[in-house]
Amino acid sequence: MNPRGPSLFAALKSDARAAARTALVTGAFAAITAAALLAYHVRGSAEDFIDSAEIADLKSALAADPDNGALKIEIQERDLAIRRAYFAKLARLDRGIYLLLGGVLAFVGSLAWMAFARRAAPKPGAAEPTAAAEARATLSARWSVAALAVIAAGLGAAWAGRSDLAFLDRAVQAIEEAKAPPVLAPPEEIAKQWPRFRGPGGLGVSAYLNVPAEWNGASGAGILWKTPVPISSDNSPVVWGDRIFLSGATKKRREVYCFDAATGALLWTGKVERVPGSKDGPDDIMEDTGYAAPTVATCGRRVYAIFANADLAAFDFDGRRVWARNLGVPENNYGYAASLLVYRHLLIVSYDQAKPEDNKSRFLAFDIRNGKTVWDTVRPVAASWDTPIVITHAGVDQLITCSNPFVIAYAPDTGRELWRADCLNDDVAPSPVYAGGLVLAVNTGAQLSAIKPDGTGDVTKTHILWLAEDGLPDIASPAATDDYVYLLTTHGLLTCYETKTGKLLYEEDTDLSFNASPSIVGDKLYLISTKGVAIILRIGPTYEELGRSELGEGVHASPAFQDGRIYIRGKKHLYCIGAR
Amino acid sequence: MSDHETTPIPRRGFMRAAARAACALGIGGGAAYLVAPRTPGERVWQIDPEKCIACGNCATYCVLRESAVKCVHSFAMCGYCELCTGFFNPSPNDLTTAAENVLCPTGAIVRRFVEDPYFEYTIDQNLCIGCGKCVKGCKMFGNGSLYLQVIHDRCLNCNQCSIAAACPSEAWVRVPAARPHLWKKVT
Amino acid sequence: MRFPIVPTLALVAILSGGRAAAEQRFPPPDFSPGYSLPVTEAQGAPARADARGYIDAAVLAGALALASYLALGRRSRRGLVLLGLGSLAYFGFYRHGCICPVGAVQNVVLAITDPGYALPLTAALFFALPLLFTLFFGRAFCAAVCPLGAVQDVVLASPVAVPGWLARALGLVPFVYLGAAVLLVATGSTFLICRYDPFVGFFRLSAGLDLTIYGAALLIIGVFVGRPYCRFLCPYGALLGLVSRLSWRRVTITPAECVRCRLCEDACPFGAITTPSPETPPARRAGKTALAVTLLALPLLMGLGALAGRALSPAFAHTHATIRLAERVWLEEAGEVEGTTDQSDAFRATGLALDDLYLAAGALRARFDTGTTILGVFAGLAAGATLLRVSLRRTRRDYEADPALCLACGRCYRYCPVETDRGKRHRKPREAAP
Amino acid sequence: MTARGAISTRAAAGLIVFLALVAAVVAVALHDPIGRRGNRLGRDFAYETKDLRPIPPDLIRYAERAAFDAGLAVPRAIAVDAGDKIYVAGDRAVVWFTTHGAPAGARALDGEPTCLAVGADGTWHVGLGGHVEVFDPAGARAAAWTPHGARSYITAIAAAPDAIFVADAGERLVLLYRPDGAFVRPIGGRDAARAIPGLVVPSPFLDLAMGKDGLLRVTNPGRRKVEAYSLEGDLCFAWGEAGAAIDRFCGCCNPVHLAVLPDGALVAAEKGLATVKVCEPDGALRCVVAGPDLLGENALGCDVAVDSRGRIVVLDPAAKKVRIFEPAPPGGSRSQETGSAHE
Repeated sequence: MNPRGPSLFAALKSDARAAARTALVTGAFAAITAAALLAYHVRGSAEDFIDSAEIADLKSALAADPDNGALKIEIQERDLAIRRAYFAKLARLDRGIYLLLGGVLAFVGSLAWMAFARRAAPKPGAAEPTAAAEARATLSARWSVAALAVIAAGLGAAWAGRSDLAFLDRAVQAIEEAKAPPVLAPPEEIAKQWPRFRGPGGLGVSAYLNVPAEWNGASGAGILWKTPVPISSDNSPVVWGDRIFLSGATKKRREVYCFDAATGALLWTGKVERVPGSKDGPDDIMEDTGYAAPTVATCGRRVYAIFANADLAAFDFDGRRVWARNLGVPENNYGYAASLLVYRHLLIVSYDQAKPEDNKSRFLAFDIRNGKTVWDTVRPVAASWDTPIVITHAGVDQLITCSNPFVIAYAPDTGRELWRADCLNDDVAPSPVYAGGLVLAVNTGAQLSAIKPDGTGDVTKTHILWLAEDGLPDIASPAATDDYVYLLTTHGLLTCYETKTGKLLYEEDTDLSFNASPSIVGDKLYLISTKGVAIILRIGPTYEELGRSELGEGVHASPAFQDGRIYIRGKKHLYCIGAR
Repeated sequence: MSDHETTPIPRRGFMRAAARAACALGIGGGAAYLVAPRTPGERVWQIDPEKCIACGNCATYCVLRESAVKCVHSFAMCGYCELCTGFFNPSPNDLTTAAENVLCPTGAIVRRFVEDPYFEYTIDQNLCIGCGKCVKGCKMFGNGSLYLQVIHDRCLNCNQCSIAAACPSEAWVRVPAARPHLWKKVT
Repeated sequence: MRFPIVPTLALVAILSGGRAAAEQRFPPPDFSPGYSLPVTEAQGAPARADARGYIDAAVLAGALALASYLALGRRSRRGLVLLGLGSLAYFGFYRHGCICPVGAVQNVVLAITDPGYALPLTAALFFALPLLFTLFFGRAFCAAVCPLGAVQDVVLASPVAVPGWLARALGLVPFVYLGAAVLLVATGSTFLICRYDPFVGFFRLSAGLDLTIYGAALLIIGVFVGRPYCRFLCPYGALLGLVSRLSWRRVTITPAECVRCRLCEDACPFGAITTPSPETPPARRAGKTALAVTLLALPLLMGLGALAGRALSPAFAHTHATIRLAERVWLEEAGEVEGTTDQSDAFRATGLALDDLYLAAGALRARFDTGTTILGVFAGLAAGATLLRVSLRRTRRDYEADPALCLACGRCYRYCPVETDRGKRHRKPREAAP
Repeated sequence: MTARGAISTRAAAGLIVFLALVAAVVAVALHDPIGRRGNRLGRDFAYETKDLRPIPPDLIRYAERAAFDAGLAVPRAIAVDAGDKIYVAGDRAVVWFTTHGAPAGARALDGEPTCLAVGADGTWHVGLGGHVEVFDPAGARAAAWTPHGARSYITAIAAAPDAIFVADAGERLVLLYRPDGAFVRPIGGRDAARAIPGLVVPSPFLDLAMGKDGLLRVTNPGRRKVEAYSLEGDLCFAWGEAGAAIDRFCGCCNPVHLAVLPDGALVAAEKGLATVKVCEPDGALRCVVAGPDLLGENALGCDVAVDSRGRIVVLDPAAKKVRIFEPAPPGGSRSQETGSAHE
């Protein structure tokens, strides 16, 4: 051994400057290698296999131009080039990583060398530990634990604030709700509200007698408030407690609105969008029908809406969507228009479509809790635009439906047919009514039929008490008391029959045009024209006009009557008529 | 705790020894208990081909730069199609092995003529990165004879497979190491 | 767990697999003689779990024994450094840092909570061996066997002391991390420790960019702060710290009687050297009051922790795939999001009922509610215990290594004049020549 | 080192540690272990069939008029009898429905059915894997034929008054039997002398139907063709080309099911991008019944049958439904003429 070796080595070993320079050089090498690798990693990824959009583009170009030989060759060349670049890159990455590893090792080694060369002789600390210092340390340790807890709490709060499981509450709640008996409003409560098209029974009869008979839209007299409705549609207001519900739709947007009965303020807008299976449209719809002709319905806890594209949705009273489904656009040449109705825990939907022989018309009942189908009955009828009613005759609930060519009664809880009468024709838009123990069904193509609803099977020949053929309406539904039946045509002809016999009592041409159905308030009949002129008549055997009021805005929807108030949907606004 | 000086040291030492013994028994016994009573043997990660949706995560979420998941081919299930939808684009320009017709982005599938009208397709495992593109093509139109499997001489068998954590269809399962593959079987 | 729906999935797969089975029975083409079906690629490739695992366990046991001997018997810092480099090379770069004892904690928890999971012997040994060695010889595992520790020890070039109070507080983090990791395994969510292992990507030379930055950042911190992962994050270190308090033998700074020269005071980069008690003790009364207050506050802390943990339950629950899937599907069904994901598509393809998914998620949430509450109580307990330790006073006459904090790295040996003296006497003549 | 030097070293260390800490926190926050960001593979790695799915709307000249649940876990085959009753085989049973889809009866089988044919006289022929069983119109088992070969796998049967054609996908042959079960001859085997290239059947889908012109139509899925054979087994002509265009057969092995309309046109069903289309007897595309937008993407293939009124009855194995299609004006299913009373 060279005797000078060890001493040179020892000298070098404690040469701090040499160590520092080595550390500098090796550190710089490692840093540059790392930076180059990183840059290579970031920049190179565009040429990577991992991002090969170029080839995909070329391939789709070739699909459009399958005989382009140049394109084929270009694809082959690009493919080869990308592949070569990829493997070259992998090789370079491999080399680079080992270079980096070596550099880092050398750097760490020289750092250790430097630390060794610079090591100072151990020195005792400045001062002996004292009790005061120890107490200070104890205190600051406590505070630091507290500070850490505060920081952790802050971070935790920020984290927790970003995620909640509200969806799970609602999902599990819905499952449990579907298992538990449904929560339903009592019938006497329903009778006080206006939960569907034409009120509690669908008959257009007000439960209150104290409703205003005079107002003026131009002066604002008798108008409590008016509020704009975002999307104009022809469905009618529905009222439960202090909430008023409407819907509105265009070809692409479908919305449910909730207004405050006290002020008219729009409380919330429920958007019906992204329903599984839903499509916008349909295209070929009649403008007069629009995309939201059906009136919404409520059970007192939720509100249900259906639109022309057969999107069916349920919202709770706070505007949260509970469920939604799409039934598939029905074959309906004017556009879907039948309103919804809630019977106990069932939401009953008229899904009539096409022609009778197509066998495509159906009635469906959905569980209001989760939108699952409870029953589904196929009907031998055509498309229809009227809204069914549920009557209780002799203690039996019957769902009365009208469509060319049959009036059919079903058991509303099962969808089982009870009876049918062949007395309709063509397009049926007026809804049936029930008065004096008779079901009254009418449309222009046929006649007004008074049917005793206590038969079974085909009752056409046995249970039709009388027929009448004058003043048959095409849109507006009839209004009837136990004594009088009123028919109102679009062109303003009002016809009055005696309910028990079908005897024609009078015909009066009002010279107005009507879409809204007539309504009954005590002994008064309310008619509202498409121009917004309301005629109030005395119900009786002769035409006796009590007054006229003008809203100053067109009206196609039927009014809703509540305690001292009438809610009318104009073409653009929702009006509340009543005394302050 | 300034009773240090009056307490005989042995008492503290004895308590420590007892605690230590208890601890040792706890750790050793616990581990032994967990290992002993149910020894179905070692487990390794594998893909259930019936659940796999060939989403492509296997190619990128493996801790290895080149994934341990690769395509395998069950020849007994293969139709030996002339127009293999696992090999060719969905609408190939021509039935040749030129790049513009071939589905596999890494060119890992080898097509070989056997006899009219049959062609054999084998996977070059050095090139396959486990993206599952051919798996989709084969499953959609064909017999599903191409599918993804963990290749166990590559798999590190991590504690929790990082692809499994990113698998959208819960297709990753632990299987006995003695039978580490979930082959689609011909019975 | 993730797994209540798994048996159902399997059932559905069996029920709906009829057509697939028919396809599989279908005969392959009738080739001319001479062609035989090739063997499916990788058919021959065996799983490489078994033997390797046992070798690893044997190497681990050997390394632990050697480390204990080097730290306690030989008292050789140099030996520990070399062993650490060896462990880094073997367990780290050669075996890619997997399986490691830090992660094995999770396997053990999974084996306890999931009856369908069999704990591999290797994982059991990796979990138990370091604990047992620590129980008898202190944290020799941390000193020179753990590759995560070794890589940090290598970069520690310019140690800066972390103030004691800060180290105390940060020392709580590993316990919370451990608790969270146990919770996430017990609920079947994920292996948190493995997912956020900072250095395993380096060992495999294939980390993603994010984890590379994370690991590099820890190493840069580690140049100045001794072993930041081991001291302020490592959940297994928290366990080892607890166990090492009971250790039979452990590192002593001086091999013989301490002469209280105070030279070793700054020797430890991990703040593990405790100073002797001051000559004049502080007022005993104040100390006792503080102790009593802390004891009384302990239940309060645990209660607060429980509340905080409960509040974090939804956030923790989102780590679980089933909860995330249920949320996604629910949002899709409710129309609150556009389109579908691979996850929701795959779920729908199974044909399982939505309600079952929601109920499974609901059951999981209940587990998370309980689990996070327990985690909160545990965190409160850990904080209280730290405060108690701060308040407890014990008379120390010498400079000692805190058994919980000492990583047995042997750096302090060089500072002790007693050691140097003894070393000179024991050193071989050839080395002593110059 | 001076005190100031020590302080500045500490400050520098503190700064570096702080910056590294921030980087670490950001990196951890960005880490995505659960696959939220998807596979991050380029476009060339995506298997895209979106471009192949759309069908020109004016080609769709059928509309779905009804659909009902088959009530089977794995429905496999469908047939319509002379009285338009609809039969569905699957789940080791045959179930039948009225022409409107009301359940009308069921009969259990000894094995898993693979195909089904109901002849004009009401006799059923059911393929049960390797062999055929014959049932009288009342559903009583009349005969069980022995398998033709060891690998026989029956995927289709067509009953003519004096001949029963059996598609044996396993043997890759069509087998001609007399109604009493006597084997007459194989059809479709490779025969260079008669210029028959042979049936290529990569998967258990081989269908046949008796054309109105007296020629037997057989699918040759591996060659993406439909072949017409005489009863003597001569290949008269073949048509069909591979390709994604709507008038071609897409994928590796299509078409998979055939039926014949009353006017002689062929209904062909494809798997993969599930499509049902109507072709003239010579192969020209007449129109499309339903495409993948309606039937989905699946490798199962929809069995088809035609009733006496020309309605096309499709068995959708993914939805487990029977779907009934009727001719409709192109572009949609809306009926155009209705009453006119509405304003």
